[in-house]
Order: sequence, then C-alpha cells, then structure tokens
Amino acid sequence: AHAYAQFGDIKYPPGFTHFDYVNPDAPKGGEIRMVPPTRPTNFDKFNPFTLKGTAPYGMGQLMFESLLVGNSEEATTAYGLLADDVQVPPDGLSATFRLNPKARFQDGSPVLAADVVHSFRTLMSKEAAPQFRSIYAEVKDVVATGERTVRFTFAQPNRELPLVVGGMPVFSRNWGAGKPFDQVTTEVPIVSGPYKLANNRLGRDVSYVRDPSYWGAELPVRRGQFNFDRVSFKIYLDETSRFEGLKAGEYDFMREFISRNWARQYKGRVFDSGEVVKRAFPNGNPGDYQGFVFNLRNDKFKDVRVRQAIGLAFDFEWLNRQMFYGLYKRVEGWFPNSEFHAEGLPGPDELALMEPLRAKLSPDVFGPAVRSPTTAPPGSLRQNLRAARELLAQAGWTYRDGALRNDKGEAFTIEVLNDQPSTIRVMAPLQTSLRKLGIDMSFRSVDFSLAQQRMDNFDFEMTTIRIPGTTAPGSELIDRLGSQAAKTPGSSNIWGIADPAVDAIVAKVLSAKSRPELVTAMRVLDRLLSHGHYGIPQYYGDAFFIGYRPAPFVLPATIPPYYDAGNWAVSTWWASPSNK
Amino acid sequence: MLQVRDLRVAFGGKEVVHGVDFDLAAGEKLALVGESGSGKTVTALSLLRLVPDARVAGSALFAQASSLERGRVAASRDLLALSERELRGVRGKEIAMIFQEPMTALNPLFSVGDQIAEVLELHEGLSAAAARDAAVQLLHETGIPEPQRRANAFPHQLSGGQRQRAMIAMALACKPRLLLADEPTTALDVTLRAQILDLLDALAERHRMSVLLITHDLNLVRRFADRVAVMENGHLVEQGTVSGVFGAPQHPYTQRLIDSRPVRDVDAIRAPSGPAVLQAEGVRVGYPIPRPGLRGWFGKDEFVAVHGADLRILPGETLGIVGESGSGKSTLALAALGLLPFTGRLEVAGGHWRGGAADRGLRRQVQVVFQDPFSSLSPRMTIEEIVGEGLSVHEPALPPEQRRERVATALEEVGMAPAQFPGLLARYPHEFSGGQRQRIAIARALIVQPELLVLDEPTSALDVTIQKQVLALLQRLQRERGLSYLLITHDVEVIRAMAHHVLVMKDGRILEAGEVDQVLDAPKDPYTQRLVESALDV
Amino acid sequence: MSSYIFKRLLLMLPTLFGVMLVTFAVIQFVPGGPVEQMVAQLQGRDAGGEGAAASGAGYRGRQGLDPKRIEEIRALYGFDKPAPQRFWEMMKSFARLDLGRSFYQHKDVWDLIKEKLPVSISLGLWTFFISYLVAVPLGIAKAVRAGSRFDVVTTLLVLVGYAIPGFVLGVALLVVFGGQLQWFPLRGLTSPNWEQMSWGARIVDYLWHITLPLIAMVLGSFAVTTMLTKNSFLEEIRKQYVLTARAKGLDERKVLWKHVMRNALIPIITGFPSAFIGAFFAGSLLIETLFSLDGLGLLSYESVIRRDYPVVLGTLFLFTLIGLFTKLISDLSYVLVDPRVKF
Amino acid sequence: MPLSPGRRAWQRFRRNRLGFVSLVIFCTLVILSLFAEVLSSDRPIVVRYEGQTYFPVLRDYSEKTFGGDFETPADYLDPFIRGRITSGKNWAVYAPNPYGPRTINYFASQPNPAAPSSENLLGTDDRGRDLLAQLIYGFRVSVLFALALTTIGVVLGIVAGALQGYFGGKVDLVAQRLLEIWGSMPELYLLIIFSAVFAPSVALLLILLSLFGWMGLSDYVRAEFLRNRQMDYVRAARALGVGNVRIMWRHILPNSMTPVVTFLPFRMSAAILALTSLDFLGLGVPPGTPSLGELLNQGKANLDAWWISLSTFGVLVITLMLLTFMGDALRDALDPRKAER
Ligand SMILES: Nc1ncnc2c1ncn2[C@@H]1O[C@H](COP(=O)(O)OP(=O)(O)OP(=O)(O)O)[C@@H](O)[C@H]1O
Ligand SMILES: Nc1ncnc2c1ncn2[C@@H]1O[C@H](COP(=O)(O)OP(=O)(O)OP(=O)(O)O)[C@@H](O)[C@H]1O
Ligand SMILES: [Mg+2]
Ligand SMILES: [Mg+2]
Repeated sequence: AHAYAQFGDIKYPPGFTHFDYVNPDAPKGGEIRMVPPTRPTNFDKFNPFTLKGTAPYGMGQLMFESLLVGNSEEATTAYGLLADDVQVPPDGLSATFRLNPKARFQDGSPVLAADVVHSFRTLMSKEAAPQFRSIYAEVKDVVATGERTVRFTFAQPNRELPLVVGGMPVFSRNWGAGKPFDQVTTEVPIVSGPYKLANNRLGRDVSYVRDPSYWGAELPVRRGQFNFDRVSFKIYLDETSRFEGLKAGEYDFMREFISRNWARQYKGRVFDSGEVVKRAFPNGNPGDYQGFVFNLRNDKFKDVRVRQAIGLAFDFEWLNRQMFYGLYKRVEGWFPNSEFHAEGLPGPDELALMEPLRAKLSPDVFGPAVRSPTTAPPGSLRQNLRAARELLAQAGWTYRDGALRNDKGEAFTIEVLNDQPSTIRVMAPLQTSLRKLGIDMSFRSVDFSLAQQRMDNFDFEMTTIRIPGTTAPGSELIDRLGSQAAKTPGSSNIWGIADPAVDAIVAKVLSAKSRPELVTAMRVLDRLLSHGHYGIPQYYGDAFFIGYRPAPFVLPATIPPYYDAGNWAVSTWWASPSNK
Repeated sequence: MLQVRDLRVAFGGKEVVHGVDFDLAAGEKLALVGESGSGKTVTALSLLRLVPDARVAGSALFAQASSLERGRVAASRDLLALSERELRGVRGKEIAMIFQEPMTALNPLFSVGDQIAEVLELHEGLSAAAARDAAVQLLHETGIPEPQRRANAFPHQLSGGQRQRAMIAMALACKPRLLLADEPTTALDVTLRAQILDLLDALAERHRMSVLLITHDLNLVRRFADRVAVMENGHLVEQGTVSGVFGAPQHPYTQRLIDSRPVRDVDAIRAPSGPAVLQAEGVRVGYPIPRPGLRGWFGKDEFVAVHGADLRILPGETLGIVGESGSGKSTLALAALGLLPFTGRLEVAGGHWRGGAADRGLRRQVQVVFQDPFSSLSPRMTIEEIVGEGLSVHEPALPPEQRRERVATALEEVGMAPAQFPGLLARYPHEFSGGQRQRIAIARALIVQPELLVLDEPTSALDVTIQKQVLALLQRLQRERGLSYLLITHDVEVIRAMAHHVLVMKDGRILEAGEVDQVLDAPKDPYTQRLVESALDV
Repeated sequence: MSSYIFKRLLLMLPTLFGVMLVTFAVIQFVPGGPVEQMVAQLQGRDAGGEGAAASGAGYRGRQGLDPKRIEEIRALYGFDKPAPQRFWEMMKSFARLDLGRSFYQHKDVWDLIKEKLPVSISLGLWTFFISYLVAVPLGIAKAVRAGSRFDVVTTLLVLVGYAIPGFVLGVALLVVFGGQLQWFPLRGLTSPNWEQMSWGARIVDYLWHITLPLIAMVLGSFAVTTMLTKNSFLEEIRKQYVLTARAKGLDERKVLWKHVMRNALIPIITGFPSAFIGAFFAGSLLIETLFSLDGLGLLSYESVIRRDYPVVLGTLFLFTLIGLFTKLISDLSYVLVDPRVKF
Repeated sequence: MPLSPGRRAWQRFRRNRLGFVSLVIFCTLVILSLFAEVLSSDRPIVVRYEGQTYFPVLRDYSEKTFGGDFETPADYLDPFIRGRITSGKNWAVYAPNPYGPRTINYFASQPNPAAPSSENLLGTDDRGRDLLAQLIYGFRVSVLFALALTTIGVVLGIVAGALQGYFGGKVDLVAQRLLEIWGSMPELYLLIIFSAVFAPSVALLLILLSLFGWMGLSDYVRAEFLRNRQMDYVRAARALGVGNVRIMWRHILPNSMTPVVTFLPFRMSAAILALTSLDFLGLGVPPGTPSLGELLNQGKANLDAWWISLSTFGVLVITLMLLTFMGDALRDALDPRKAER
C-alpha cells in the first residue's frame, strides 16, 4: 500500500499529488534563518545517533529520510517516502517495505534494502545511543528479502510498530566507511534528504543548502515542501541577545515561550513598522498536561477529598490575568485540547468500558466529567476555599492551634519540590490561599540532578510536571500510570497511581483496534484520572507565539491542525520575490 | 645666604616653634643646639617645607646662586613661598638634608647605592652607571668599608652608623650650597666623626657650602662650628660666635648646657654577689648575604658580624662596649637578647633563650633600648600603650589606673612629664622629636624593672642636660636595685661615667677588654689608642 | 631561597594529589551523576515551568530506558569499576598530562580547553590590562588627593561601575548598541566570514566584536584595585622615607611611582597573579552567555552542572597546577619587592 | 584632658565628614529596616471593629473576628475584610506602606510586574509583591546577612592569614598547602551535597559561604604579616617579652589593615549578592524570602520592568557607597599620622 495507518484511516488515496496544506507550486529559492528552539551551546559532530556530543539542529528533518513519513493532518498515518509500498500482514507480526527505485543518496548511490538493514543494525548496536534500543525493543529482526525489499519482524503484534520502523532514519552503508559507529563524528552523513550541509565545519551556526538533484522533489509527500535554497540555524546563548537578534534582522523567525515577554517585549519600532510581525498561530495540537503532582505515597494525600480541596485553592484565573496576560488556557482533564478529553456524562461507549469495573470505581466517575475549579464570576476564590474547607473537614482535617490538623494533631504542611526556582511565581498565590485553609505550603527548588534523584526515589510530597500532549498514546502509559510502575523506582508514575481500574483501561487503550476505540478508552481514562484528583491541572497554550519578518516570505493559505511552528515554516513556507 | 625671620611652626594649632630668626652666610657653619624637643628638627625641616601636617609661617630668604656672586642679596627667594616645582629644584641640589633617624628616613626597599645614585641622576644628570660609581665613591669617602658591596645593601642590612653615613653621602652627593645636618654623627664612633667633620669642612671650604648643624655634642660644636644658636622650647634664646657663647653664656639654659657633663656616680662592683646575669662564650653571629651573579641562585654567603665574643656581666655591673661603627656591637647585643640566631654559649639571667613563649620569664629580666628608637616603636600605638605594654604583659593583674600611673612616672623619670607635654600619653611616636622617642624607648625598658638592661646608644639623641638626667637615673637604679647594664656607646665620656668594665670592638672582634680606667687610660690596642685620643681631641 | 623554591616545587606533588583526591572523594557523594543526567535527558522528562516547551516531535516508539540500558550507560562512563580503581587510573593518565575525555562531548578535555581559550583570553587579558592600567594610576591619583572632590567623585564612579552587575550592563549595552543602534554585533568573537578577511580587517572585526563584552566586564573590575591602590598608597605616603625622597628634590611623580609604589606594592601584587591567571582561565559565565561567546566560564559551569566529571577533574588538575605555580611566583615576588620578607 | 586612643580614633573618624554622614545614614537605614513591620506591613497597626480595638501588628486575629469565614489569620487586604473593618463606625490604621514582604497584591488592577502607581509606590515585582516592601525587607535581610558573613569571613581571613604570615616557615608552608587543597574543593558540589541533606535556611547559607569566603582575604593578610613581622617594632615587642598573639594583635595587625579595610565594603556587597546566588541549587534563602539579590535576578528576567532593576540597583549602589565612605573614614581613623586639624 502507499501508506500505513495505525487505525486504517488514510486521508490521501494512492496517487495523490500533494498534501492539502502545502502550495504544490511554491517557487524554490531564497533563504530562511531560524534559531533552534533547544539551547545548544555549539555542535561537535554530524552524527545525531550517538550518545555523546551535539549534532547540528535540523539534521533529522532536513537530511535524514525514513521509509514512511507522516504529515501534519493525521496523527497515526504515514505515507511512503523511501518506500513506495508497505505491507502489513493481518497477524501484525511483520511489515514489509519496497523501496522506491528512484531513491538516491546524495552521493548518487541508490537506497537499497541493505542500507535499511544497516541503519537498523547500527541503531540497535551498542555504539548508538541506548534509546534506540528502547524504541525498537519490540522489533525482532530485519531482513533484506530482495535488493529493494526489507521485512521487519515484530516480537508481538502492535499496530504502532510499522509506524515506528517506518519512521526509522535511513542512511548509507558507506557513511563512516566502516568505522565503529561511535567514532563516526565528523564525517558528513550520506543521506537521501532534500538538504546538504552548506559546509562541513563544526562549530556554532549551521546552514543547509537545498540539493538541486534531490531525488524526491516531485514525490507527493514532498511536493511544495522544502522550498528554500538555504536554511540556517543560529545559536544565541542568551534569550535577550536572541530577541535583539530578531529585531536587528539577524534571522527571520523565532518562537516565544514566555507569555510575559510576548505581552511586554514584542513592541517598539520594528514591530510598529511591520518589519517584524508578532503573531500567534493557533494550533490543534493536543495540549500539554501541566500541573502539580501529589505523591500518593504520602499518607496525607491518600484521601481524594484532600487532594480535591487543595486543587480548589488554585486560582488559575488570577494567574492567567496577573501573570500570563490571559494567554493561557486552563488544563481540563488530562488530555486538554484533544479528542481524548471527556466531557459531560459518559456516553454509552464509555459506559461499556466502565461497567465491568463499576465495583472498583467511585460512583462519581459515572457522573459528569470533572471540570477544573474556576474563580471566574459568579464563582470566587472565597467560595472555592469554603468548599475546600468542607472537604478537608470531612477528611478529618480541621484548623486548630494555628494550623490545619488531623485528629492526631499533626499539622498539614506541604513541600513542593522541583528544579526550577521560577516555579515559585506560579506557586505563590496557591501558597497564599492554602494559608487561609491553614495549610503551610513551602517550596524547595534543588539542583536538576538532585531533583531527578529524588523523583526517581519518589522522595517528595508535591512537584510539578509537564506531559507533552500526544495524538497517539501508547505503551508509555503503562510506565506513567500503571500499578507496577508505581512500585518501580525511576518509573514515570511519580504520582504513585496504583488503581486496577486505571490499569484495565490503559490495557484497553493499548489494544485499541480502531481510532474510535482508542478515543473511547482514552476518554474513560481521562474520567478516571480527573476524578482521582491526582494533581492540580495548571494551564497550556493553544497557539504558537511567533515573531517573524514577513517581507521575505509567503505563507501557505492553510495552516494544518497538528504541527510544530518551526518545522512547518521551514518545510512549507516559500520565499517572496524580495528574498533572493 | 639664608635669612630666617619669625619662623613659626604649629602642629594642629599647637605652636612648637615660636618665631625663630637667624642668618647664615655662605660657607658659614652654624650649630643649632638645644634641648631635646625644642624644635630644632622642625625648624630645619620647615626650611624645605617638609613638615607634614604643620602650618609654617614666617620667611626664609635664600640667596640665588647667581645673585650671590654679584653680591646682591636682593635676588633671594623665600623658601616658604616658593611653588612646589621651584622648591623641587632647590631640594637636594642646593639645600640638602641629613635626617636625624637614618633608619626610617631611608627607603627600606631600595639599596642605599640606588638611593644615593638617584640624587646624582636627578640633579647632575649622570647616567645610571656613572651615578652608581659616584655613589660607591661617596660611600667610600664616608668611611664605609667594602663600599661596593654596601652599595647593594638595603638599609636594614647596615649598622646604625653605616646608615647614617649613607644618609650623609646622599646629602653630599650634589655638593649643596646649604647642608641641613640633623645630628649627623650620633651613631658614629669618634674616629669616624672626625673623618666626617673633615669631609664637611673640606666641602665648606671648597664650595663655600654653608652648614646648619643640629647637634647635642658641644665638643663637636666647638671643633666645627663658626657660630652657635641655642634653642629652648621653640625659642631661639641665644646666638653668637662659638667662643662668645661658650665663653660667656648669657641664657640660663645655655649655662646649664655648658655645665652639664656626665658625672660618674657609680658604686664599685661589690664582690660577685651571685651568678653572672650575662655570660657569653664564643658567640658568633653571621648574616646571610647574597652571592653575586648566577651563583646567587644556589646559595648565600655569610658575613660574619661577630667572631666569637666572650663576655660576662655581674649583677650591678655595667659593661660598656665601644668600637668602630659597623663592628658588630648591635649585632652582639641582639644576639645576647636572643633576637638573632647565633652559635656559641650564652646564658642570660640564669637561663637560655629557647624561643617563643618559653622565654617570657626571661624577657622580663632582660630589657633593651634599641639604637634606632623610631623604628622600634609601633607606629599605631600610643605612648601609653607602648610604655605600658611591658606591664600588661608581665604584670597583667595590675589595674589600669595603676598602670597608667606607673607609665606616667616612668616617663617623668626620663624627663617627659605629662604636664610639660599635654596629651602626652595619647600621642603617637611620630609626633615626637628624636630625643623624646629615645626617652620613650628607655622608659619602656625600665618600667618592667629588669635585671639586665641592654642599652644601644641610649643617649645619642639627647642633649647634655637630659643626658645627664638619664644617666643619673640609670646610676640610681643600679645603686638601688643592683641593675646590670650592657651599654653600647660611642661617647667615651658616657663610658667613663657609667661603665665598670669596657670592651672594645672592631670588625666583629673584641680587641681589648678590661676595667674601664685601665682600658681608657692605658689603651693597648692601637685602635683603642686612636679612639681615646680623638675623644680627647674634639 | 633556592631551597625554598625546591621545597615548594616538591610539595606541589602532594598538594596536587590532595586536591584531586579531595575533589574525587567529594564527587563520589554528589547526588545525581552523569548517568542520571543522561538517563533523564534520554527520557525527556520535563518538570514544567511557565514556558510551554516545544512538543518534541521525536521518534515514535517506546520511551523510557530499561535497567539494562542504564547499566550500559554506567559501563560507558566507567562507573562499573570501584572508585579507588577509577581514581588510580585517572591519576595515572594525569601524570602523563592526559586530561581525559568529556562525558558528553566528542572531545578531549585538552581540546575543549584549547577551543575555549581564545574567548577567555580575549576577555580576560584585556580586562586584566585595562583594569590595572586604569585602576592603579587612578588609585594613586585618589591617594594624592584623598578627601578632595575628585576623590569622592571617582569613588562614586568606580562604585557605580562595580555595583552594576556585569550582565545588567551587558544587557543594556547589547540592547542599545547591538539591537537598537546596531553599531556592534550581538554575538561571537568574529564574523562568520572571518577566514576570508585580510589581517587588518580581522583585527578590526575582532575588536569590533570584543568591545561590548569587554566594557561590560571591565567596568566592574576597577573598583577593588583602585581602592586597594589608594589605601596602600595612603598607608605609605606619610612615612619618613617619602620626606627623604622629597628632600632629594624628586618630583612628586617619581616619589609616588618609584618610592611609594614599591612599598605599596605588596597588597597589589597579592591579587595580581590570581588576576592574571584569571585572565587566562576564568571566564565570565554571564557575559559569555549574553554575547554568545563560547569560553571557559561557560565550559566550567556546564561541566559542573552537568556532572561532566572528566572535564571537571581535568580542568581542575590543569588549573590547580598552574595555580600552584602562580602562587609560588607571587610569593617569590614578595621577596623581590621587599627584601625583608622571609618565609 | 588627654583622649583615649579609641576616642581619638573616633574623633578622626568623625572628622571625615563624608564617612561620618555615611555612618549616620547607614545606621538610620538599618534601624528603620529593623522596624520594617511597622513601616510596611499588610497588617493594620490598629483596628477598631464593633467597639473593640485590635492590634494586628502584634497579634494574629482570626478572620472570623471580623466576620469572615475562616479561623485562619485574617488577610486585611482582602476587600471583603477591608470592607468590614472600614465600614460604618469601624476603622483601621494601616502601615504607611500597606504591604508585607510576601504579600501578593492579590487585588491588583494590573498584571505583574506592575509599574509604579499610587497603589504600589515602586510598582510590583514579577509575582505581584509590592516592590517597596521588598526593598525594605530585602535590605534588612541582605544587610544583616552580609554583616554576619563579612564579619565571619574577615575574622577567619585575618586569623588564618595572620598565623601563616606571622609564623612563616613550616607553619606557612604546610598551612598554605592545606589551604590550597581546601580552596580547590569543588565548592559547588559540596553545596549540592549539602542541599541534598539540609533544607535551605539563612543560617545554613551563612555557614556554607563562610567555609570558603575567607580565603582571598587571608592571602592579603598573610602577605602583610610576612612583611610587617620583620619590622623593628616587632623585634622590640619580642624583646619586651610580648607574646605572639599580642604581637600579632596589637603590633602587626593594626599596620596590616589596609587590605582588610579596603575589602570590607566589597565583601559586604558581594555577600548581599551571594545571598541568592545559590538559588539555582535550591540553597539560597528559603524561596520567597525578600532579598536584594533576588530582586536583581528579577530585574534581569524582567528587563522592561525598569522599576525593579533601577530601584534595586539604586539601593545597592547607595549601600555600597555608604560602606565605602565609611571604609575610608575607618582607614583615616586607624591612621595616627592623619592630620588632626
Ligand atoms: N608631627 C608632630 N605632631 C605634633 N607634635 C610634633 C610633631 N613633630 C614634632 N612635634 C613636637 O614638636 C616639638 C619639636 O620637635 P623637634 O623634632 O623639632 O625637636 P628637636 O629639637 O629636633 O628635638 P631632638 O633633639 O629630640 O630631636 C617636640 O616637642 C615634638 O613633640
Ligand atoms: N641584615 C644584615 N645583613 C647583612 N649584614 C648586616 C646586616 N645587619 C648588619 N650587617 C652588617 O653587620 C656589621 C655589624 O653591624 P652592627 O649593626 O652590629 O654594627 P654596630 O657595631 O652596631 O655599628 P654602629 O655603631 O654603626 O651601629 C655591619 O658591617 C653591617 O653592615
Ligand atoms: Mg630632632
Ligand atoms: Mg649599632
């Protein structure tokens, strides 16, 4: 088939010419200058796959290609890139790819099955960074069944695996000329992608130039994309100088992460004159779950009413107004801004999943979905706090002798731990409101590594977390929410959620055969988790804050639903006549 | 050539020189004598406007070199009104100064050769090498042995007399027209003193250099000066030719001055009433000196300052040490005090120096007055603290009022009554005159009532009246408390007045030792003979 | 003296050993080593903060690392061996002046240091020279005019310079002269096309780049030296030998610069060697970051924070060694300046 | 009447007008900041409510006292409570600046950091706390901390430097080597270890920073002692039988104070900044404690909020200046040669 979808939903039929969100006739030429969103100080190798060192930003997108490639509209579907055909048998235990005979590496040699096998073996070897062995852990083997066909075999059926191997970067056997892979550092990779490195000097900035003889320029998955002759990334070590660089015209495009900067700094001469544009690009990306985390292993957090009460003291509206300039949205549930978010009463499909677990579930779960408390009128913080006081009283915590105490007379104190001193800003109002309940909340920020260690040992009371939103949830849920993980030091289940019902639903998520099945399971999961009040949801942004120079560029007419702003700009924008 | 009128100097509103007038003709040698602390040094310094923090009033007309030849005094300049820049041309070149305390007056971090050469380079425009040679030559003229090596020495590596001579060499380097010599020979033995005076005479003769000589040594005045001026308490009380003033002194102070000579008033030593307070056998002291050139990296040579000295002081006895400048007297004294490493046997007050706190008891019994009082006084301690320190160390139980009282008494005994010096106890060392500092050092040593007192030139900066008073005090203490003294001096008269035994040193060796009459009246060694002769001579 | 020097040289070995041992021992107790760092990085954990980070579009597939992988990483970093053995091996290679390899970068520690030196030397050496060249004469001038209006005003100025944190000044300079007026470049030590430039153009380009960071660094460095010089001079200026020097007819300049200077020098030279070494090897983290200069300040900071122990220990070894020598030199210079000093 | 040396030094100090005025201003500022609770506090000084008088500055009153909902101490800035205690016959006297160091201006009309306004005279910081209150309390914390740290550092530095310099020889040789080892300890790692074991507190910070803070000064003191111990007056003191400690203390130290006096103000200001320099390790002052260092950090993070950096910087410069002028005067006071006119 020309494409593979985890759940069988393929938007573009065979023979499609281009993706809808690109301009297939975009002229080639010009340059776009970016800053990497990560914060490297410099780069010291051209090999992105080894453990040590930093490879230039952008290599993965611009140089390496894989058998299949996704798009910005469908989360769980991928179309052939290096492969022109993909076959997955009904047992789901293998995937066979046929390579496009036109596929060429930049040195002119064809991309053959042996290269794919070599790439896989190399990535699975000890010389490559260990995470690849985790990523491909469930891939049993790969064989070249012909000069241009490869078959990956899987340890167990998992509908995601063809996408996983389809996304594997493919590079030539000749890269590094047989050196041990971890010594291949300064050799420019031999790859098949649309761009080449402008020069092979290691150091600070990096530029890519378009390969005029790129083999795949006319492929439907490439048509209208990668239009710039030159793509550069510049490294600024400091945010101020980076921003000044944008204003001074040293580069063209930057994404702002801090609401305060966005609201206060993006003004002045260059903005007034339109030289630089401040624009928020809305996106349909699932929102990140960001929130405070209760460590359930602590006795005081065992009672859900206590957790809910503390959540009531969090005044999002104040924060958003006073600190974030109204730019953020409240996180509702666990999967904000996505189809996995449950609302209102559970539907019949959800009930079908929940019914077998009724004994293990609190009756509330069958009621309406939890909504995050709000202080927007007619509500008020005072009201929320009154409710919180009630809940605490029910849970046995009352105010005496200057503190909230339980029947043993223990005072309620909370220590919030993380590695970012700036968290205190977000915490301060919560601290204030909790004080009105008699709870003394303190903040402890420690060195990154130390925080890491204490997290691994679950040695904390509360912390903060951000879970990136996902369109394709998978096995990471077991590590994050499973009862087994709750007991495993170093796991991602830092809450310590150990609920057989959650385990059961996670299993349903993983075994979902179709997208609707997945969505239903996820919504149930959302209900379970939010009713558990395992954390205090905070906020997320549903738009990219972008400052860019408009003059050199033409933007495509449509903005796709799921995208990363930088990658989108690099791949689908094109140069205006002024950009030569 | 110099005409000083109504010179007044005041420190912080307190006037110490109250209108002084005197004249000095070219080639004339005027001696300024007077009580210690009467303002002699300040007068001399103020001529060059070198008194820090003082208000100077009056005028000091100094004739220009050229105008002098034409005999017109009108073209003189008022030194006190010159600009700094003009004054700089005068200083060192036309008027040079020999400071009273050579140790503190020399820059501790430059070799004396460099310091002398500097003047020559500045005023004579000599090249560095030439200036250096000239400096060595000058040192040689002042009688310093091994001038080549000594030129490379730093001030702290020289003996008191050598420093003084370096200072003299520096002042004479440019053959100034006026020399302000503030006690230039206090640290010199009599033979050298004669040599220096000859040198000055020759210069006065040849270059018509005028000299303002400040001194306490009346013999020196008689031998050297043309005229004499007597100061007391900031006033010039008498002026005239040497023979005139000395022949018929008018002012009572002058009369007292001339009448004062050290009086011998010591008991003969009683039969050895106990063990010796100081007993030394074969004490040898050496200083490391750098080897020249590359070899200097690998080691040092030794300069032996004292070659095995034997001496013995009984309780109640005074041992006088006389000798050439640089012969190792101070070195020997420091070794006896356990302040310098030495070899040989040494027993002090029945003990040995062991170093550190172990010596505490011994220290109380052995005290010292250093040759250079200024540098031996802590600059940031007041007189009360300095003098009282011995008490607070050795008699910590003494209540503060009593301590203060004893400090006052001790100072009074050396002629410094708080009545006479308002705020005496709270003053700092630099606020005193040379003689006053010397007396402070003596008071500091006496206050702890030691058994043995090492006195290194204790009266060199004192005028004769005070000298007499101090000597009398020492003699009284010896009589009353059986104190022993190790007395180093160049003044044969002082030796005669004070010592029981005497020891003559030259070049680090003891030339002669014996009873004082015996040695001084019938010297055996040629050096001693010369010494005694020239003492009579001046 | 030579025996003293010899003793000092001899004592360097145990000192160096002690330094390394102590540091190595301390490192053993530091929570969260490179393995944890690497694991955390690979797992892509994120504690959350205000700025919502880019949703990583990384590779699909299982996330997290299983214990076997973690063991492998441990072995990779040599942590599978017992500490004494690691220490011993480290000392052996240090003895050969082999400083080891970075944990995170594909480089020898030597190469890393060499790579960062141009920035550090540029900033340090200039700062060092400018600050001494300004501070010492200024201090002397202030001492001479102690208490005058000049004294007060200059005190004020150097203090303001001192009190403005370097990075605040740096940011201000960057925004005004870099961003707004665009007179000076925002980052780096040289332009990208430096290699194609002629020599003259290179020098101009270099100076053009270094100006802003240098101003930001140097302004704060005057105050201490200036005040120290002033006070040292005040201490000496009233001593008797100054009178002698004046009596010789020396002009005030000579009196100050020759006679007083040498006496006042000891406190000034005490700070001199460390400042000089600092000029080569210490960077300024904040200035380097601000102007995107890749220097030793950044390297040291990052290696410490990221637990890049070979870099930490290797640089420590080198800098300690050099530090010991400079300390010796500074001690010897005391004697050179003041012959009375004995150890 | 002769003056005691102490009094003479004091007189010399006073004669340096600039230094004396600085001392007066500095002391005034410190004393004022000690009364910060009255000057700047979110608790009213007096409240008259329903015929009864309350003194919230001195005591906690539950919100219920004033008709609120909670038993916890009342928040007097809450419009609800404020309304109750100021309506009708009730009245309340608030502090001149009605915000405490941690009071978030919860009912502010502008996003944080807010520019100076009649509501917040110097504006607010980036989490909504009144900047003036921050400065007052921050000054207090910072200056007291700096005084303590400087004192400890100076004492240790002098003692260590004096011992090495005075005894010289083997003592110096060995002690110097030990110090070299001590000095090259990976300070940051030690701090991280400490931060793993202890919760942050000002006292802990004081101890940690004191461990290494004295080393620079000790080098200077050592150098001065090495030189001054060779002076004749030291020899004279020794001849007098004065003990080593006393020689060091009374004779050498007063003549070796130049670097100490010079560094004092700089050490103070460094200590002020050090107070928050370890924040990123979680070792700074407990989060939320107002301090000048933290405000500076905020100033950097919020460059456009000029009121933060400008006012903090102002306070810092003024403090530093007062200290330096005091240092100058102290130097004069210690110098007996200084003319007394
Ligand atoms: N810096 C000063 N401050 C205050 N008083 C001073 C200062 N220097 C000197 N004096 C006082 O001025 C007076 C004159 O001092 P001067 O040094 O001229 O005496 P002198 O005649 O040279 O005595 P001597 O023969 O003892 O050297 C003394 O009483 C001394 O105490
Ligand atoms: N630190 C030193 N280093 C080298 N040589 C020194 C040192 N101190 C003194 N000397 C030399 O030792 C010799 C003896 O010096 P000392 O001070 O004992 O002489 P003195 O007899 O007291 O002479 P004076 O009467 O001039 O004071 C002199 O030649 C002097 O140059
Ligand atoms: Mg005199
Ligand atoms: Mg002598």
